[in-house]
Amino acid sequence: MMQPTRSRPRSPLRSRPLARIRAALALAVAASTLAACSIQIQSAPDPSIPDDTMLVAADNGSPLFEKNFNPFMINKRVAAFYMYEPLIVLDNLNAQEHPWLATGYTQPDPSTILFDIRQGVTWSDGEDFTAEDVGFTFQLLKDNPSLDLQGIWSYIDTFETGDDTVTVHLSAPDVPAAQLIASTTLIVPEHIWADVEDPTTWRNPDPVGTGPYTLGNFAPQQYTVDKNQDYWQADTVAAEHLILPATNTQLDVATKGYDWAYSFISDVEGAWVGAGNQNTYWFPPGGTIALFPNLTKAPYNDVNVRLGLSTALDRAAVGDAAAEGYMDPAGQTNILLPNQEDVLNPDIPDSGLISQNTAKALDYFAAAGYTQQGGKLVDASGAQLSLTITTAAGYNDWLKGVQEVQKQWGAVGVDVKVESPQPAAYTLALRNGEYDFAMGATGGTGNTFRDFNNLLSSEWVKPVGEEASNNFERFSDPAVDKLLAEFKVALDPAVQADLADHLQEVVYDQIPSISLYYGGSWGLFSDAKFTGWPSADDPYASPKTYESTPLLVLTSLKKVNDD
Amino acid sequence: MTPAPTTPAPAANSTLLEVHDLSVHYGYGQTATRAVQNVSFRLAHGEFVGLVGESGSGKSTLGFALTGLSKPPAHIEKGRILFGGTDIASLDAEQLREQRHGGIAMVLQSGMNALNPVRSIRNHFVDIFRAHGHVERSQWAARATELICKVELTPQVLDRFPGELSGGMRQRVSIALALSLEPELMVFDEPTTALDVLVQHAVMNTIIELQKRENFTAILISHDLGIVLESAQRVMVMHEGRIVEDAPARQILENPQAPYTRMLLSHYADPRAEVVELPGFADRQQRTANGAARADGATHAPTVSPRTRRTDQPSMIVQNVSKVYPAPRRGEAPVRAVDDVSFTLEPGSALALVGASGSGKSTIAKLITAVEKPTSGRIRFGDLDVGTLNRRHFRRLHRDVQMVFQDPYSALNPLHTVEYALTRPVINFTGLHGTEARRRVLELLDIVGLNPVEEFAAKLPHQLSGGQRQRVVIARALASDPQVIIADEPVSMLDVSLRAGVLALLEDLREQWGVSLLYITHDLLSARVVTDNIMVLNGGAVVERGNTADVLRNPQDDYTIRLLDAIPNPRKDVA
Amino acid sequence: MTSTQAAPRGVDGVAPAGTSPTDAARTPSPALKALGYLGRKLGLFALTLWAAVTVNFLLPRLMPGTPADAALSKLAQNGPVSEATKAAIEAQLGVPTGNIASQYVAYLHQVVTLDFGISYTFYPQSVGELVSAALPYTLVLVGLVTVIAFVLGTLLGVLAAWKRGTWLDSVPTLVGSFLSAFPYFWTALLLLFFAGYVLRLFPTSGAYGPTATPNFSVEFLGDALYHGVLPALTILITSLGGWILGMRNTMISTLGDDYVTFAEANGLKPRTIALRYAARNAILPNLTSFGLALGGVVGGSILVEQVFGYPGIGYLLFNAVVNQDYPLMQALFLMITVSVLIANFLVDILYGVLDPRTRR
Amino acid sequence: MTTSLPPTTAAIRAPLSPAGEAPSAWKVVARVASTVWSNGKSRIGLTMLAVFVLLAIFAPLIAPYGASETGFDRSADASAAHWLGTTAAGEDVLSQLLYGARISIFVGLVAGLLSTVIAVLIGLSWGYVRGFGADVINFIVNLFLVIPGLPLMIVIAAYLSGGGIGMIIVVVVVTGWAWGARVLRSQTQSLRSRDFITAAVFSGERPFRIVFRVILPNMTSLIVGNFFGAATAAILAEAGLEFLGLGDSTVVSWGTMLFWAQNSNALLTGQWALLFAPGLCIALLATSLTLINFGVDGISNPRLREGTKR
Repeated sequence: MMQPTRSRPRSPLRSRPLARIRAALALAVAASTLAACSIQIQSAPDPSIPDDTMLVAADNGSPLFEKNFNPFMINKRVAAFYMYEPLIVLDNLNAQEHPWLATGYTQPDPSTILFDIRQGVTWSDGEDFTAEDVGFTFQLLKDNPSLDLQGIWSYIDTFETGDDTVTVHLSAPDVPAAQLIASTTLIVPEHIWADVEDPTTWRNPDPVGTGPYTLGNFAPQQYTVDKNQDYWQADTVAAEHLILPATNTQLDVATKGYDWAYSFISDVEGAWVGAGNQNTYWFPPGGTIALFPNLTKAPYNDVNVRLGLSTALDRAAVGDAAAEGYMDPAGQTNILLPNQEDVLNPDIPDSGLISQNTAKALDYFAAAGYTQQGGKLVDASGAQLSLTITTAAGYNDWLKGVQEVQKQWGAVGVDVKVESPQPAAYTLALRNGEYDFAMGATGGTGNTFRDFNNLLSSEWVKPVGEEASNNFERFSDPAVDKLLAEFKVALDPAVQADLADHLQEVVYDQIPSISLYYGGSWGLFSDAKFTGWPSADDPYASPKTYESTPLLVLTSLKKVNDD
Repeated sequence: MTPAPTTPAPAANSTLLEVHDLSVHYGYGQTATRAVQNVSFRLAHGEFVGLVGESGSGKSTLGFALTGLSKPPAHIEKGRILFGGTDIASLDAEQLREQRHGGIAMVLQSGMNALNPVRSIRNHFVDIFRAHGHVERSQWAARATELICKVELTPQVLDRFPGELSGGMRQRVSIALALSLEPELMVFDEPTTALDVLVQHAVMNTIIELQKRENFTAILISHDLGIVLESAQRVMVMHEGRIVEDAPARQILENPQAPYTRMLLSHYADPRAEVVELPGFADRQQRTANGAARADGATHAPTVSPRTRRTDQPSMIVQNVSKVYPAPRRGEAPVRAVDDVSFTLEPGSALALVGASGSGKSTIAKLITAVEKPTSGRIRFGDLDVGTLNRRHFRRLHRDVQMVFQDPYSALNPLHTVEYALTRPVINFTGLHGTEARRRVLELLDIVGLNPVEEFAAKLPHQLSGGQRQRVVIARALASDPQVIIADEPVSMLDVSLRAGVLALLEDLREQWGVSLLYITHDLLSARVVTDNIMVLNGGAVVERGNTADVLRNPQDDYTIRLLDAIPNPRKDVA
Repeated sequence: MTSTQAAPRGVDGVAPAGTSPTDAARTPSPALKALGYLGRKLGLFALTLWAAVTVNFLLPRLMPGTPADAALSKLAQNGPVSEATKAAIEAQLGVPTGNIASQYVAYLHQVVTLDFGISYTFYPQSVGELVSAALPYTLVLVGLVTVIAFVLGTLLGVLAAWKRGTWLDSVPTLVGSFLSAFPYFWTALLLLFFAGYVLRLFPTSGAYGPTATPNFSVEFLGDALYHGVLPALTILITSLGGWILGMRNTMISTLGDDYVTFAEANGLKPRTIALRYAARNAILPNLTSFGLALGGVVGGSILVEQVFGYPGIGYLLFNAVVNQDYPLMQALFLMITVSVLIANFLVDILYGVLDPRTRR
Repeated sequence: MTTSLPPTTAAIRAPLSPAGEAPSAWKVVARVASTVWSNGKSRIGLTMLAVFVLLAIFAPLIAPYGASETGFDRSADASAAHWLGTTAAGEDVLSQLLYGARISIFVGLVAGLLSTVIAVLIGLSWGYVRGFGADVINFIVNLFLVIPGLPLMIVIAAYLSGGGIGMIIVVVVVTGWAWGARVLRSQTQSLRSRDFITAAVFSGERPFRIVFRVILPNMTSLIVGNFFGAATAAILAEAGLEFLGLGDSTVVSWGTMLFWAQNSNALLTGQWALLFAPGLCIALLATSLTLINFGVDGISNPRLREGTKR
């Protein structure tokens, strides 16, 4: 029935490939014609949501919400930040402190902090807020270390409470600690928490706080918070209700008329602004994305190699690749520009930005004993300079950036490999110092001292194979440690500024980390219902929707049609 | 028993079926296989007609055409099939379906698979009743029982599933099902071929009885002239798609016209007869007396093997061997396939192992080739303890003990040439390589009479006839120059005309090479012609043994007698 | 053909008397039969189960990094984390301690007591809470669709085989094999985009309306159904083809079997032949794959649930894996494996019921 | 088995190759090929596959730009310069599509091949050996059958992540061989009961040779079928893993294209060719293999051949 003529099966391959290719292209064209009619998604807010209600992409269930408002837990609902307040709110963007539950604090000496507790604040259940509550909260964290996520008790020795003051004695002189303690500790009411069986597992289903909002309806896929009518600055709070859905895909954000979201959207002009609904956006720098060299490994411990690599980079291109051109290249100073301009060391050439200069880079490499041969950068023994960059799978902007770096360094003859393990594995490698170069974020804590201390202090340094919690590159320099020690106890702003200048020079000259570009804070806003969002013109707060800075935003908004 | 001497039914002279110049082809155009060519015949009411032919004669194709069951690529090229005046081919699917009640029914040869494994027998009947509505719903049970009893089965069978029934029972069921259509014409296509001797006999009797009682017209398609002559009043002999002879049974028997018919007839003989003549054979006794001439052109061979070294070689000694298989299903007794059997196979001798299926004869073959291990008893071959031989020593045993299989179609790897099939054992056993190996292979082919050897060496199994395949199988068995050959039903799958040749070959081997032969069969006739001694097995135990001729001529055990009676033999009543 | 096969049958029942005793021997008490059948199955079941349980224990531990690292990596995205933080997290999560052996013992104890403790990712929720929350959605959605796909596909397959060579054959088979070649998530995305966002016919995420809380009111069920449409459609589209082809091919084979020819010879109605004879026998082999599919249901279809943000087991599992959530992962894996085993087990039993041959 | 046959069974024994053809695994393959080619559906499939393979091979010639060549304006709609528009990173979609074919086809074929090889090795020996050995294999295979595929893939992928394409292949193979092994085993078992296998034993053949020289060639069609099946599965699995970001997102394959498309919300930026085209290609490639298998089925089961209608 079938004659096996051995040639026939192969015939399609033989018969004029070109024809086949044309056929294929035709197919591609067909697809493209389909594609040509591109579709502009339009935002269509849900009409059932009234004007005084804000739709916020702040909290993500995975995929469902669990009713957990314990402010000391990792998996708490984000709205807990809108219900519980710290003593001061620190805007990490431009390192400004805002007095909050404390009207202010003084530091008579580097190891003592005196908080003046705000009067006339009440808990959402009507009880008065007192210094006792603050004291209770401190004690709570002391008694339950697992709740002390920021580890304030690694600084605190003792504390005592007055009628309207709380005095904290540190275990060692540490000026910046005050800010950390004050800004990261959310105060909880003693009269409720005192009776809690086990605070470490308590999910605090009916939160009572001092914050601008109280819990409204809670459903597994969405919950609302309602304005706290007797909030201590109720008049500043415009939005009566906030709606927080559990899933906020970018499509949702763009199509469902969100008022406030914190997420990166590619082609934001087209996709977000273009979607209408008076959408605006502000992407200020929230930290510095940098490459950490492993300073325990040769040749990366050779500053000339680092300088060479750093000078060989076109940071703008890297930033573009990573953040699709929305983020600026970062200066080699470990401070965020423009927000922290006042901290910037004026002596550093064009505000620390190192521009690509291959010739110069090659000089540096030469100084380190590497010369270009046949497009390869080789040492005396003729071995090519080759390194692996470790980044985390799923951090796609990083990955894109790394690929760009790979290209550029490849161009000067460095052999670059890229590894992207799962986040957990990445973190482990980073902390254990088991990498050549690793992507990472530095700075952006809002505290100049901590920004530099985390990056440079030898206090963090652990031998390779042991987990370091900061200074992953394992930078260690007595001189620098001395500077940091002075900074730590410096009360005088002038002194602090001077020290900051020195530290910036260290970063600029010794390249403990190769700054690439600024990690963005991706603020998406809609002016349809509320105005007064933070913006380049009025950068009064970070656009983040989590942690305490949203308090600044929520208390600054204005309703559009006030009726 | 006699071919229905009773006068045919009154309506006999009126034509029921008329086939006119019928041709059935597979495929179209030049490449088409012309299975049936220009066949014409008439069938009167109540006739019982046999349709005989060997494989590929087109008899089954004709059967399928008559019943309107031809499937692509088979199709009626030309000619008419008039059943009760209407042309089968002219009917559309539905009419055809309807006419099957009271029309033409067919019983397939593969009765084993003709029943739906997941439907109870009762449902098979119900399906038919429902399809034609010729039986009152209230009568269904009764009618089914009646029919099942007609084919001599118990009513319990109705609630069984096909898988629970033996082959014979299944074939009876399908006959009953066909009957339930109250057909005027029944076409039996090899109804008993797949069955065991005794069963064949029983089922045939049933069919004959039924035909007399129900008085339907019947066509019996079979390759076995014996069976047909026993049952049919009229016989059509088919050869290469044509009907070469169409005559009353008695006439076919007494003076066959067509040479082909004569040839077929010549292959029938009564193993009980004083003298058994088969083409290419003289009766053993006579031959051993005076090495009589043989017609198949094989060399004259003295009875005593020239290769005397054989005589002092070891015998295959089987002592009180039993083989028990674990119960096939829980809660049943284990199966005693072989029960305390002892015998010795002398060098150069030929022993027949006869018995119906399940008598344990094939199990014995497995045991002495070490494929299975005996449960008890010993099997020794020279210094080899076959009973406990492990796989690694198989080569040592198989060098001397080889096997000829029943089914030449499955015994050869369809993908390997004859040469390859023969070269392997030559290499493995004789250590010859390259050209020597090839020379040996051709030599083997010559021995089994496959000439020209080069041509056959290059062929693939599917390019060979059944007989040729079996010769290759035998050649392969000879490759190791073995001492013992076990032949398990070596001819049962071959057309009658081919059997004698293969048997003669086996005979030669014994005489020329002094190979001793264990001949396993249910066919007493062939046993009679190739073996000196015989063992009759029943239920795993030996019921009778002795000189082949003696045992067959005056059997003692009634099982042996039943076996003998079961042999279809047209001449019986003539003699 | 060989006598050993025929051995238990003995000689054919020539006389009615001859048949009955052998038959009696052939059919022992049904109870006994069933028992033996179950016994063998259960044995293998237990063994495989143990092995699966152990594999489930080992798999997650093969993955580099600890749950704490996973949690940290998330925090690290929002600025640096202090030493204390890690300590606190580990304290909160109760990251496993002790050597593998002791962990294994503890794990086995968990398995026996079916208490898998607290999830790492969703601390302080217990694994039990999470699973019981997610299970119903997956079961209903994926389970229902799988059954529908099987039934529909099988019917189409029967039709295709019966109408061999007509458009009823070519269309379902070709379209089917094309659709079944679609990547799950891709189909999901397209449906999501067009039906969800462009045409706005169906909700784009979740298992029910945002404000609803699960209950058994008609509104809620309707709502849930509405939300299930797109995911269901995805699974249906991509899995239908397989069933069609499977059934078509097996049925084409059975159509060639002798009992079908004989049924024709007996003039049975085409319907009867197609369904009671050809299809009835053809469906048996497909049951096995159906069993595996059914078992797989519990695994949810990760990709689909991922795309539709559907709060089912698949979504949970994916989170568990990327967050190194040992307890959750183990519980889910165990659940999935066991359900596959059980499904197979049940199908085997069903097989025994549907196919008399296996009863022997 | 008996002396005359009904048409259907006749078809089975009908010679597949013309007279005089010498038998060898290769000839068998050739026979398989021609049988497959004789089937309309699989002819379409083979042609489609050929097209894809050619596109992959000649991608550098055909593709207008480099696969990861950036610098074009981002998320652009289809235009004369970029028939399918550009990605959010400013790469040319059409070029990526063409280069992507390489990975998908490579993974498909290699993974398909490897898992088939394993399936054959295990399936055949499993089918041939008896007693304890068989039980052990049986147990292992069952285990692999019940452990859910995708979750297992994800875990292994997470474990091996950074391994790139090789890793994906490993994952697919590890999770993909068991079915094939099961099928081939049952076929082996039915073959081993055939006389010519026993005959081989009598010819003094060693078990290894019996399994791989006598049994294996008789299962060519099944094996080929299994290969295409496995390849299809592999292609889809690769896409799935890449899409979940568990693969190597730095290489350009259809899977990663979809991953980036989803990641940069091609749907949102309105140019969904980026999402549509790779998916369609995956579907078409997988379909081509499925279609080919229509023909392959025809060999292992003559009743499935086209033309042999009822």
